[in-house]
Amino acid sequence: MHEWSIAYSVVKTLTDNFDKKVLKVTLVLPQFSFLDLEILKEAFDELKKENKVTQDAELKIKIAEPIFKCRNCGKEFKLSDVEKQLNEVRSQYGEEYPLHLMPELFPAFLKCPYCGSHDIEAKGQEIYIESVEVEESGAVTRTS
Amino acid sequence: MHEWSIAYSVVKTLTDNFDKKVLKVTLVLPQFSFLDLEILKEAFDELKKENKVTQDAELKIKIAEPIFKCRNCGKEFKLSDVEKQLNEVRSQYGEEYPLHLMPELFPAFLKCPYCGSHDIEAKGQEIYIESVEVEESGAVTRTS
Amino acid sequence: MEPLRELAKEKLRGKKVIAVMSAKGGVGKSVISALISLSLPSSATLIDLDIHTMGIAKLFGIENVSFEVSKEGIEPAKIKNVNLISLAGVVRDRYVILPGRNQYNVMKELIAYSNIKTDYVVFDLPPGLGDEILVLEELTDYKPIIITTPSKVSIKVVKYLIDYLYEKNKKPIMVVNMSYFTCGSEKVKPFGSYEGDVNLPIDP
Amino acid sequence: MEPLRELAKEKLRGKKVIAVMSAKGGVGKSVISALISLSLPSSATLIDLDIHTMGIAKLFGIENVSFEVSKEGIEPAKIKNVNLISLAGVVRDRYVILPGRNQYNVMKELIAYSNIKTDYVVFDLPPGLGDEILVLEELTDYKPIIITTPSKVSIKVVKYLIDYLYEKNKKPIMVVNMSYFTCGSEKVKPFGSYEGDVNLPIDP
Ligand SMILES: Nc1ncnc2c1ncn2[C@@H]1O[C@H](COP(=O)(O)OP(=O)(O)O)[C@@H](O)[C@H]1O
Ligand SMILES: Nc1ncnc2c1ncn2[C@@H]1O[C@H](COP(=O)(O)OP(=O)(O)O)[C@@H](O)[C@H]1O
Ligand SMILES: [Mg+2]
Ligand SMILES: [Mg+2]
Ligand SMILES: [Mg+2]
Ligand SMILES: [Mg+2]
Ligand code: NI
Ligand code: NI
Ligand SMILES: [Zn+2]
Ligand SMILES: [Zn+2]
Repeated sequence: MHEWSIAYSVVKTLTDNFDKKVLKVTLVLPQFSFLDLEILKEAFDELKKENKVTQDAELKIKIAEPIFKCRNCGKEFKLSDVEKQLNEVRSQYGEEYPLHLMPELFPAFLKCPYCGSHDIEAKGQEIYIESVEVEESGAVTRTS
Repeated sequence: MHEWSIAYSVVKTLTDNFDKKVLKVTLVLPQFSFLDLEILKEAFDELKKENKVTQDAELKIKIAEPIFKCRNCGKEFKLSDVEKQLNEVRSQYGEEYPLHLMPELFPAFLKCPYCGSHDIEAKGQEIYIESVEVEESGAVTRTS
Repeated sequence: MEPLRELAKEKLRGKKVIAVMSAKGGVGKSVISALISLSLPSSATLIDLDIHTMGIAKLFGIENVSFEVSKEGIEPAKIKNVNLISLAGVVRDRYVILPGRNQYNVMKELIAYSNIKTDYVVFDLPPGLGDEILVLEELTDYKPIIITTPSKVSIKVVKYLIDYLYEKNKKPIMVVNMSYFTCGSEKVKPFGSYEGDVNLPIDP
Repeated sequence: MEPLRELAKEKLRGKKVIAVMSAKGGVGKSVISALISLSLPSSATLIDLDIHTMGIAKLFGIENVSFEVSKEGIEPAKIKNVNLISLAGVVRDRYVILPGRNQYNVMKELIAYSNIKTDYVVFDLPPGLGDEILVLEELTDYKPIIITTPSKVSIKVVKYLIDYLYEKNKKPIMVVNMSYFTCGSEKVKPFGSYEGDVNLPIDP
């Protein structure tokens, strides 16, 4: 459900930062939050109508695969290496489980598969806008 | 003076991790700690004598220039942009000043020159061994 | 561009934001933030930023209750005039060990995804001088209330926080908690003597 | 390879390491670490990992003293049998505001660069469940002493720490501080009742 909040945050960020019509926005999402992309797109298409800047914007979504690194033993691992742990958390908490809502909590719920440490990092697991295409005489791409 | 501790840590890391003779070790140091490279080299050349692995090792030093980024205003800046602040800290504390001894304290002592925030990052300002060359039939380079 | 940061700012825009803080632990920040929230003239959202102890949820006895999530975000628990937001509503009653590098973002996520409808927003901060202060100062213009006890160590530690806020041109209200307890007809001061804007007894 | 991490490990190798901890603040961790260190049978190095409050240096009244740095690192301040290491010996009496992402490395640097000569090493930890615990567990095998007060919130918070340590196969010693004070001939318990391995009065 908080997909609506994310959609709102994108619309808001676009209207605050652009005057010209946005044609396309590329949003990067963390993989292990398992956001519902249909709800997210539906929410975006609903919320974008309310102003000129976003009304014709197309939402493009990229899912960033995490590469985990353990600070204790130094080993790297992938989401598939902690899938069982993740599924346990999901079955324990249900749909709005902690890492869905707040992916940055991952070290509290996941452990290094090699040494059991919670001191793990994951690169690139923040929600961010990768690029925005606005209407100009010709179409111009802005990246931020 | 703690340059001796750093030299010791390099010798210790090499003897713990290698059996073969080390010919060359490349150490990366943070710029704003202003380590005394002469003392560091002198200490290394003294301490390396105590074992076979390191006795013929040459110490190569690289100074990593920081690129600061402010999390509040998003702007990037360089060491020269905070030179005045840095000099004030140095003159207040003298030779073994806090950022010399513990460079990771930089956000406590330096502020973003644009917005004044202490919430600043600096990439690549950790001490690490970039590469080690050991004696083999032919010389082999190991990077870690 | 960071849409979550924009969202968190938006949630606090135009609100009366109070931050109950003290670099020292155990001085009564959580108890006093709860009392302040309960005694405000209208509804208040009380946000527990102490993500390790989640003390506010424990004070209100809801440490094992999952909060609802609606289109507008995490729905606060309602106790009288207080709308309570805590990480406990997300993780329930379990330990949250967290490397320092994740703390800022967890606090930001908690604020961004909460449904904040009230005029007043009260933040209960953890001890220390870390991300909890930085995140608040980056998202909003808050009014600091500093809690201390009369103990020497606490007063000296709180001085650091005052110095820091002074640099940021913020003038805090000082509350001295656990000033005294009443033993027969005497006021006993086990932690020493210190005068603040407000002095509270032990066991209020 | 991280030579500083190796150095920090080396400094603690073969030592008897005690960690005085409690996810809750203000329960007496610093006071009790000082008392434990003073009462050990031989010299002890007491390392203050609470980098924001630097409470140990304040308890010993040396919060404004710069430590010497020798070839062997930061030289501890000596008080009776205690060799004291604190960030205060580096930064003196000033605030240390620090983003979460820097905290681990500051603690690591403090340990790595200290001259630790004694058999016993006692760590005074800050409140929370963060890098202070992770850094210690990565550098050494420590014996945990957990401090709580009898208050409900404190006991519940400390339960998180116990659960976490249990996962790591560590069995802590429990100390209940500020259990009671003596008002005339009565034992008054302002914070409630709870039995630990050791129970200490208010104002020991
Ligand atoms: N005035 C007071 N009299 C007695 N006990 C108090 C008082 N204020 C706080 N306490 C108790 O002290 C402990 C610490 O309070 P808390 O609000 O959790 O502090 P903090 O949030 O600053 O860590 C709690 O057990 C609380 O019930
Ligand atoms: N048994 C006790 N009786 C009275 N005061 C105490 C007792 N233990 C600790 N204190 C006081 O309580 C406050 C918090 O103690 P401190 O050791 O700083 O806690 P922590 O390190 O857990 O934050 C200090 O002012 C200290 O002097
Ligand atoms: Mg609290
Ligand atoms: Mg903190
Ligand atoms: Mg303490
Ligand atoms: Mg912490
Ligand atoms: Ni959701
Ligand atoms: Ni030095
Ligand atoms: Zn590992
Ligand atoms: Zn800035």
